[in-house]
Amino acid sequence: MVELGKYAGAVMSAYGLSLLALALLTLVSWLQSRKTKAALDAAQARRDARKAE
Amino acid sequence: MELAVENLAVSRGGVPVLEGVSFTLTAGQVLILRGPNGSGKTTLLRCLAGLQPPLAGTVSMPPEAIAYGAHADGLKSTLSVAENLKFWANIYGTGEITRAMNDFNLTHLGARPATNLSAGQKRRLGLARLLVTGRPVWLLDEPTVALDQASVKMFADAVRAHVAGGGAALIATHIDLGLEAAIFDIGACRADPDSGAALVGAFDEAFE
Amino acid sequence: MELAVENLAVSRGGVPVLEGVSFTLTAGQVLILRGPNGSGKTTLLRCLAGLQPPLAGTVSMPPEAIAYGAHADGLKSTLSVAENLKFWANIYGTGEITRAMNDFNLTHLGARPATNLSAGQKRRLGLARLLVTGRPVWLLDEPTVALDQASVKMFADAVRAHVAGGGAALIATHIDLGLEAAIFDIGACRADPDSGAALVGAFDEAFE
Amino acid sequence: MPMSLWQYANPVKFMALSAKVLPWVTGLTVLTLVTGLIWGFFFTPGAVNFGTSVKIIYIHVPSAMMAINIWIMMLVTSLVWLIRRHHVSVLAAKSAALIGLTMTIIALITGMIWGQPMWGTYWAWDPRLTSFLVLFLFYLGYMALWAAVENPDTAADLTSVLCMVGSVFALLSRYAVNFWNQGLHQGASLSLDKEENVSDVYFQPLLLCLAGFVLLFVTLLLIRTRSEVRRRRVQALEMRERMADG
Amino acid sequence: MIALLIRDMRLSIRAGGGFGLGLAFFLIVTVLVPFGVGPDTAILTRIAPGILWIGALLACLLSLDRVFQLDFEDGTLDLLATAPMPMEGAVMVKALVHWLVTGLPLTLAAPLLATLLHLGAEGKFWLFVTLLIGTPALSMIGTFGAALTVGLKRGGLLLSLLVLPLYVPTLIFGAEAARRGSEGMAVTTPLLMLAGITAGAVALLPFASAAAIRINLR
Amino acid sequence: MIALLIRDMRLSIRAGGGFGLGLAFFLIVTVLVPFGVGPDTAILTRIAPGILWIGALLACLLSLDRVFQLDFEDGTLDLLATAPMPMEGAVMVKALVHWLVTGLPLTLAAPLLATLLHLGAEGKFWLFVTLLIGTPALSMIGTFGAALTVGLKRGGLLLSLLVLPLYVPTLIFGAEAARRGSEGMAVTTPLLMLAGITAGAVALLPFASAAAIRINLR
Ligand code: HEM
Ligand SMILES: Nc1ncnc2c1ncn2[C@@H]1O[C@H](COP(=O)(O)OP(=O)(O)OP(=O)(O)O)[C@@H](O)[C@H]1O
Ligand SMILES: Nc1ncnc2c1ncn2[C@@H]1O[C@H](COP(=O)(O)OP(=O)(O)OP(=O)(O)O)[C@@H](O)[C@H]1O
Ligand SMILES: [Mg+2]
Ligand SMILES: [Mg+2]
Repeated sequence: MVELGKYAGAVMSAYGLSLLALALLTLVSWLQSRKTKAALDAAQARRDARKAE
Repeated sequence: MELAVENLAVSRGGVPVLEGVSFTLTAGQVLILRGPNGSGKTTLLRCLAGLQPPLAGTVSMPPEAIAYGAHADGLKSTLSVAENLKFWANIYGTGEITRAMNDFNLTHLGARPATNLSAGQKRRLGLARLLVTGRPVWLLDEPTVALDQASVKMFADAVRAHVAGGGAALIATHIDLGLEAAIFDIGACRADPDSGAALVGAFDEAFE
Repeated sequence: MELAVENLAVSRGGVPVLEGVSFTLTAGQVLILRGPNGSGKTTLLRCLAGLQPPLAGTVSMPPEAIAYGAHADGLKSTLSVAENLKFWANIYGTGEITRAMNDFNLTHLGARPATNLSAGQKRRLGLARLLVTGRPVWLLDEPTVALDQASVKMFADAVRAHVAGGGAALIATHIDLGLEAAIFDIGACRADPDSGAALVGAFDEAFE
Repeated sequence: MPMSLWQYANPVKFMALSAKVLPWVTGLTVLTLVTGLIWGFFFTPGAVNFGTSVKIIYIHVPSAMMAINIWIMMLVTSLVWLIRRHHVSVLAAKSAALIGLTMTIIALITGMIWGQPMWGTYWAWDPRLTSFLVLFLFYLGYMALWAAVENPDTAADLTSVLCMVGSVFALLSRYAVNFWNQGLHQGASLSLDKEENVSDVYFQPLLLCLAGFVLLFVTLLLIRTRSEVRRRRVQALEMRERMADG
Repeated sequence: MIALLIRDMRLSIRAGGGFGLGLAFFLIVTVLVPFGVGPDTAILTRIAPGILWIGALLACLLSLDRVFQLDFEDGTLDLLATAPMPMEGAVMVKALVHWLVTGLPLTLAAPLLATLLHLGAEGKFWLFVTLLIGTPALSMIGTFGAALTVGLKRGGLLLSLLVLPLYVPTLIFGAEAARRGSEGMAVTTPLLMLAGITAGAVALLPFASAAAIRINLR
Repeated sequence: MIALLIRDMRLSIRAGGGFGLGLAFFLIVTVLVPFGVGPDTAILTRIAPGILWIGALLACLLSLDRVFQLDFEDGTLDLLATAPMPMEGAVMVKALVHWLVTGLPLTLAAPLLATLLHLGAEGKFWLFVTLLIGTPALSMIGTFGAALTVGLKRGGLLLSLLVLPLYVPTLIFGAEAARRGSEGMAVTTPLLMLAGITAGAVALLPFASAAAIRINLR
């Protein structure tokens, strides 16, 4: 580990919070991507079914 | 003067509602617009009045010739009947309200604030607005809502006088107004979801 | 169960509008309220619904037995059709909305936000509310406004089913609903400005 | 048919192309960002005035720069929508907003945490800090407007107009705030024309982190824009369903 | 009544309405103050508890006119008045929802925003406590004002005018307690008074509000 | 357009709405501040110009959601859009009326209210001048925000969120000029900037606002 001295708290919390925010953003984006993909597939399937009628 | 609509397609809230609407309305004519609830009468009238652009098709007449009477009357409840009417007369540059007040039997209510009118009286005031616009083509959306039979007759007379003077009127209504009029049913113009108007300019045009 | 109104006098905005209104409405009966615009139909219904006290006279039935359908439908534009109806079902403790949705042909619109309905669809939703109140007496103020003919029939059927089940309905309307109903015309009950109800409880009673 | 950049404004082409490049950009992002941050965090010395707290710079500066640049990108794509009506363009602006907001928050948080040891306070009404707060509000307002309007095309038009007008006022407030208070914040030490640039020890990992943040933005933007395109397509399909059953 | 609670919560969250935005307004007022009075730290610290209390109060106030107005305009209030639910209950629910979507989030956010005005840790704590005790009174009193003005077009500003004087005692005791707390002085008396106001408002005002609504519908 | 001007003025005065009440709100905010921050004269004098500017800004803000909303709800806006008048003109008139019924009365009242906060004669003069120059920008910018949110239910708080950051430069220059004036320093630069913002807003924003309304009606 690097020696951070008296700034350890500041540096660690700055990195921690920032990485947390980025991770959350990525997670949200990824989950949304999955959700919309599923929704699109479902909608497309419904439409194909309707067209087949 | 002629309102010619050709192959019009319109959408509401992003959903195409009508396509292939074609009709002509000439001076001296009344055309009744029929169609069940939710078929798109209001949407069509809003489009003709210039409030929303069509998806496709052409309208021969600029909105400047058209007076639109919507579901809502645009009355200000704190203004008196005469003040409400006078305002529109000034906006349209005609300035004269006596005849309109007379024709819709509002004269004795002139000084009453609009909030204290009954539903039918409010509607009569909303219709009187048409007379002060001085515009030749009237587009009316269920104008007789809340009117009693005497008032319906009064309204029919006003329409008759208007077309006799070279005007024209397109009226969406569910009831029989007792007017000699052609009927245009938009039930047949429902937009097909998988082709035609539904695709023109829509977001997912490229997907199909 | 009987709604008996005796010698009722009512005022609107401080002005006495009707006096000497008397009629009875028994279970299984429909009564149509007629009268020209501004004659006081809305005022009478509001009074019977308990929203405003009468100037004079008696009403035999407490407002708790009454479901009131006003000019406005009280829909929340951001809630879906089903949510709107469910809310009223819960308020009235009935909780069940499927039949109401069916009877007014709303099932396929269930998930649509109320703001995206056409005028007639909104009205149908407003009328469906009556079914979920579970109350025996319906007071309706121009219920068929904006409805097309198919929907008017649907409404008439609902009323018929309601009275067949022991309910009753008092309906203010200007059109012919095709119901077997007695007619009560309030045109004759206009308050006389210089006597009678106009004075009861009015500010200047003591001056006369 | 002449080939041009505009063809990727076609949602189908965009989906096809972005699907191809996405894995590569993602890989590159992880590589750059991880190297940059590890280099900065573990292998740089403390600085004279800042001590080891200088390590915060590897997050603070890239996020601050991105926060501003993303707004500018949104302005450009909004204009493209208003002028050429390309849906993908405005959807990209919509997708970028949340990324921009996160960057703004990160810059603010790291700055505040850094401020406590350096200036003895979490917050000062320094021009740079203040204009970031205003930027934060602009992002919030932009996103709130998107959320509040139901019709997607109406929302696109309104938010684009807001973005244009907002940019002018953001510039104005930047000037206003400068005029109002001289401030505590560092000047621009990254500018290339300056003699006294930060020494290479800090500069090289910082550049790498900057590249990492840009790549991260591109990756997330692609993912989010793809979601938005799909969502929009689902909406269109649902509308067809509504039309089909009246 | 639970149905009404659920519906109103849903409406305020759905519309993107009450929830985040009351908070956003509070944030923005807090931010504007330094823009107005300038960036001097000592002054900002000194006026922080008072300004934050005023900000919370205004954020509450701004959202009041929607408590009944929308329901009145679309006719729901008429229908509710004829429904099998006491008007007092409906009023309580409305006030509760107003507090849940404005008062509570404001209270939670206040300590964070206090940082912008350089308020110390102790000051933040007391600010939080006083807001937690005081905001229910703000919602209750505000609901009463909204009931009085329901049905008046442009009632919004009249509503502010009616309600603000009623808010004065709450504000005085709340801000005073917060300021004393931040300066390390005793806070018992103003805090008790504040709690008293809240208790009184919750116990009595629903009846007055319900009466006001019934009169306005007539 | 004159007809619209007359009608809107009449509406705002008749309803007991805009006119007296914007002013009353301003008064009450000014009165609340001493309750919130305590009665210390030196501090009140110091923060007076800023607080009065913020008060004026909030009073403007509060009345914004009525600029178009009422006309939208009762269908007037649809009818106006089909009337022989450019939407830009209608927007200008709306902003002008808003200024006449809020900005102008506020400006006239500010020097009086400043007495409550112990502001000196010179401070009052500059407060008056800056408000006179700055409030038209507030009305114009606010009208733009109102145009963006017309038709949205519960648009009120969203409107505040959109408009407040747009108000920041006006507030900073206005309050700064007033403060410098009250302390006897040179005011030319901020005053020129303030005038520039007003001129720019009046010249350009009507187009943006009219576009927003047309989009919203579509
Ligand atoms: C909330 C507080 C802060 C905010 C919003 C903020 C914002 C910014 C911004 C916008 C930049 C410019 C990035 C660019 O070049 O475009 C920047 C750079 C920088 N900040 Fe901060 N900052 C904050 C606090 C601090 C603190 C407390 C320090 C350290 C004492 C600091 C040190 C730096 C340094 C060294 C740079 C790089 C300057 C340069 O090379 O351009 N910042 N910050
Ligand atoms: N604001 C809106 N957003 C989205 N969809 C809407 C909106 N208003 C109406 N619709 C839908 O658009 C279609 C056409 O509606 P429109 O109001 O034009 O019907 P209409 O013929 O006027 O019916 P009515 O006789 O009931 O007034 C309907 O299916 C309706 O549900
Ligand atoms: N809010 C009000 N304040 C004062 N007077 C009113 C108010 N509303 C209606 N009036 C007046 O009271 C009388 C009765 O109105 P009411 O609304 O009961 O008539 P109605 O029979 O329902 O008419 P309609 O068929 O037009 O709906 C009318 O003369 C009307 O002008
Ligand atoms: Mg219609
Ligand atoms: Mg009636």
